[in-house]
Amino acid sequence: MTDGVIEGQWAYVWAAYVVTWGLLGGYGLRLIMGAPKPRPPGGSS
Amino acid sequence: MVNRPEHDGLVVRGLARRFGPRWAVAGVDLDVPSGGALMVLGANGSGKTTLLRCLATALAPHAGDIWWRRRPLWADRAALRPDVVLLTHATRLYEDLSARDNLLVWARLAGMTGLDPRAALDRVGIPADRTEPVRTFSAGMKRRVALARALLRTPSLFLLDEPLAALDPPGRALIGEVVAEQRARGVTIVLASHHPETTGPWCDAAVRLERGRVVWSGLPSDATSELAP
Amino acid sequence: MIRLVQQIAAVVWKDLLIEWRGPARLSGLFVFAVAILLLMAFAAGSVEVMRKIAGGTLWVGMLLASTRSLDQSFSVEAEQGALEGLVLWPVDPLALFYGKALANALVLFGVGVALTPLTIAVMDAPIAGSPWVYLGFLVAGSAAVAAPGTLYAMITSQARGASVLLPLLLLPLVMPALLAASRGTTVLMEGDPMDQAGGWLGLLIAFDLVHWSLSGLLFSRIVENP
Amino acid sequence: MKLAWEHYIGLAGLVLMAAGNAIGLFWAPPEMMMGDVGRILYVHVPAAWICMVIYLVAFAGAVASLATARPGADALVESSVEVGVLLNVLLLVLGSIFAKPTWGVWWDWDPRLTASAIMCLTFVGVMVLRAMVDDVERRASWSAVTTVLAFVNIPVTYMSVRWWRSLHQVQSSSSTMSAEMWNVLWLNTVALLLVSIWFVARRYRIARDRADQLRAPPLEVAP
Repeated sequence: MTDGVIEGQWAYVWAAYVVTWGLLGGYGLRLIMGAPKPRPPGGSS
Repeated sequence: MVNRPEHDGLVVRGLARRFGPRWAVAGVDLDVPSGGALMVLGANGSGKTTLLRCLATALAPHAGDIWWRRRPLWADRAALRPDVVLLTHATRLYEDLSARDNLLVWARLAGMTGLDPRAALDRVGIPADRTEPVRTFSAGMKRRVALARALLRTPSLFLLDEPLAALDPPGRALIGEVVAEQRARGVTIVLASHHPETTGPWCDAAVRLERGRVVWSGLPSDATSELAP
Repeated sequence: MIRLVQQIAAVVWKDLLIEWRGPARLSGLFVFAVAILLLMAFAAGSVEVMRKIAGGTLWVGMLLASTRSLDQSFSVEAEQGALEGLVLWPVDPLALFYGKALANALVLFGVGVALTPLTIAVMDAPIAGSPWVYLGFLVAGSAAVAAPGTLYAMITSQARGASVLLPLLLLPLVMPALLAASRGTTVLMEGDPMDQAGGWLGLLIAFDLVHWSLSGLLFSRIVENP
Repeated sequence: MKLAWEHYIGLAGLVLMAAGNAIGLFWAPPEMMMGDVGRILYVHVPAAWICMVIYLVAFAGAVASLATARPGADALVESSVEVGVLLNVLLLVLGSIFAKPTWGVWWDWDPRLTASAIMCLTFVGVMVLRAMVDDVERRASWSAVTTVLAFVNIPVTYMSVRWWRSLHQVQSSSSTMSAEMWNVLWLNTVALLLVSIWFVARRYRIARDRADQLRAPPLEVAP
């Protein structure tokens, strides 16, 4: 399946994995820090 | 869980209600015999309004029990609500409707059809032919309309939260008449007030609230002299 | 049961009376929807595009108008604390919900009926299919917005930022109904060559059934402050 | 110091996810039709599945909250809605990244993609509502109601969008997978599930702490 390969398709694959780890890792770090501000902006309570 | 109520009036035991991090009513015991009238005194924020709203089943208690006629008030609220009427600061009127339309709307919601609002409005001194919306009325007039609406019902427990507020002297006299009339009919009354000298004579017992608790109870006549601010 | 129906009727009558007496409420809604209609017509440019988007425009106008009317429907209750008064009067919470939802649906239906000839004229999109099915779409579509709308308007009228919160909650929820209603009316305007209108109407009615039953239950569960 | 139970699950999830991702990136064979781009599926599909699982947890918590009014159920709603939205956002971003090389566009009106975007908006609405209400009891019952409706609406939304698309052209994204690929997919799904359990559990504890601060302490008996 090498001839149908889209040029630079690994870039998309890497982007997907980096986004996954970035998003999940970022959220995990906030939880570990213990004081996350996960609520969307517009109000505090 | 608690023992049965001792009498068939209003029995309150350990009543508590919180708002967020604060207990507005923090363990109140009350006994109002059937046909009696209780005056509740206390500064702003002492818990009078919350107490009355709990008695009216507007708020669920977070602790404690209330019985009315030996029935648990909150648990049986669907059946008991027609017997309880609360007159609040908020008029609960529809501001875009006239006084007459307001009475018609509320009467119909209570299942009364063919009511003539004229008599009810005459009773509180509002001309029945006024067609402008309640929005244009003064605060005192709105309260009179609210009183007229309360009088459409025949409750057995009548709760009045600062009934004198915004009323002129004839209006205050009217409240006195209404209370006397209701008492003559055997209606039990709980009345929150800032004016013990005026409302005291209408009642036969008084309590004073402070930070959600009863700090004093006695005769209304003693309240006037002892607790005037 | 009879008592429930009587109370529902009383609530509908009350809401419509307030809507009628209120200063320029209905006409305001209508003008609002008309403005959206005109904007979309300008944006469309050509007649072919207008015809294609006529159905969608009608429903976007209805939907945006509904967020205003639903908001008003509970701001009159909130203004002097009437909502609590109704619960204590006592009005059965179910009657309160179905009465208000019915009144809201009627108002919306009225806006839809008034908007129809204008849409046809402005967008040059006559209803080629059955006008009765079209009317069915107006009824079912108004009902689809009114049921969850009444529930959410009750909630947001007592929260901060009510006017932002209501569309934020309601619009994604009624997306399927909007899709079904606007696709259905659009194919009706095209004469329904592939016989799709019935399917879309079915979807809309299914949405109505789910939300009219569920919202009533949920409303009566939360209208009393626990 | 003794660690709370969820940390072991979270650690296991982290290890599994690192391993599963590495296998998906380097060892698994390229997908038959799409080639290496098919490797995105190893993070994309688990995100979709676990997102639905977490929303289901939110729904269960909301029903429990309405039925019992217990603070724990409300904290579960708060935590699982938030984690669900997190996975939902991840899902949408991954879907967009996947769409570009396969379909040539950043966004495609594929029924699943469209429905999950609408789903994300409804649950974000729940989060905003929570932020706007201070009273603990009201916040609990209102967010439970909106969560129930948001969840019930998912299949309705999906059906309507699918129908809408089927009347145009159907975009086929399904392709046959080898058994080897299924194994890698399952490994990554289990890993994400474990990580999400850790998220929800941690977030639940934070929600409980915050709610306790907003709720009055138990009343001492009057002297």
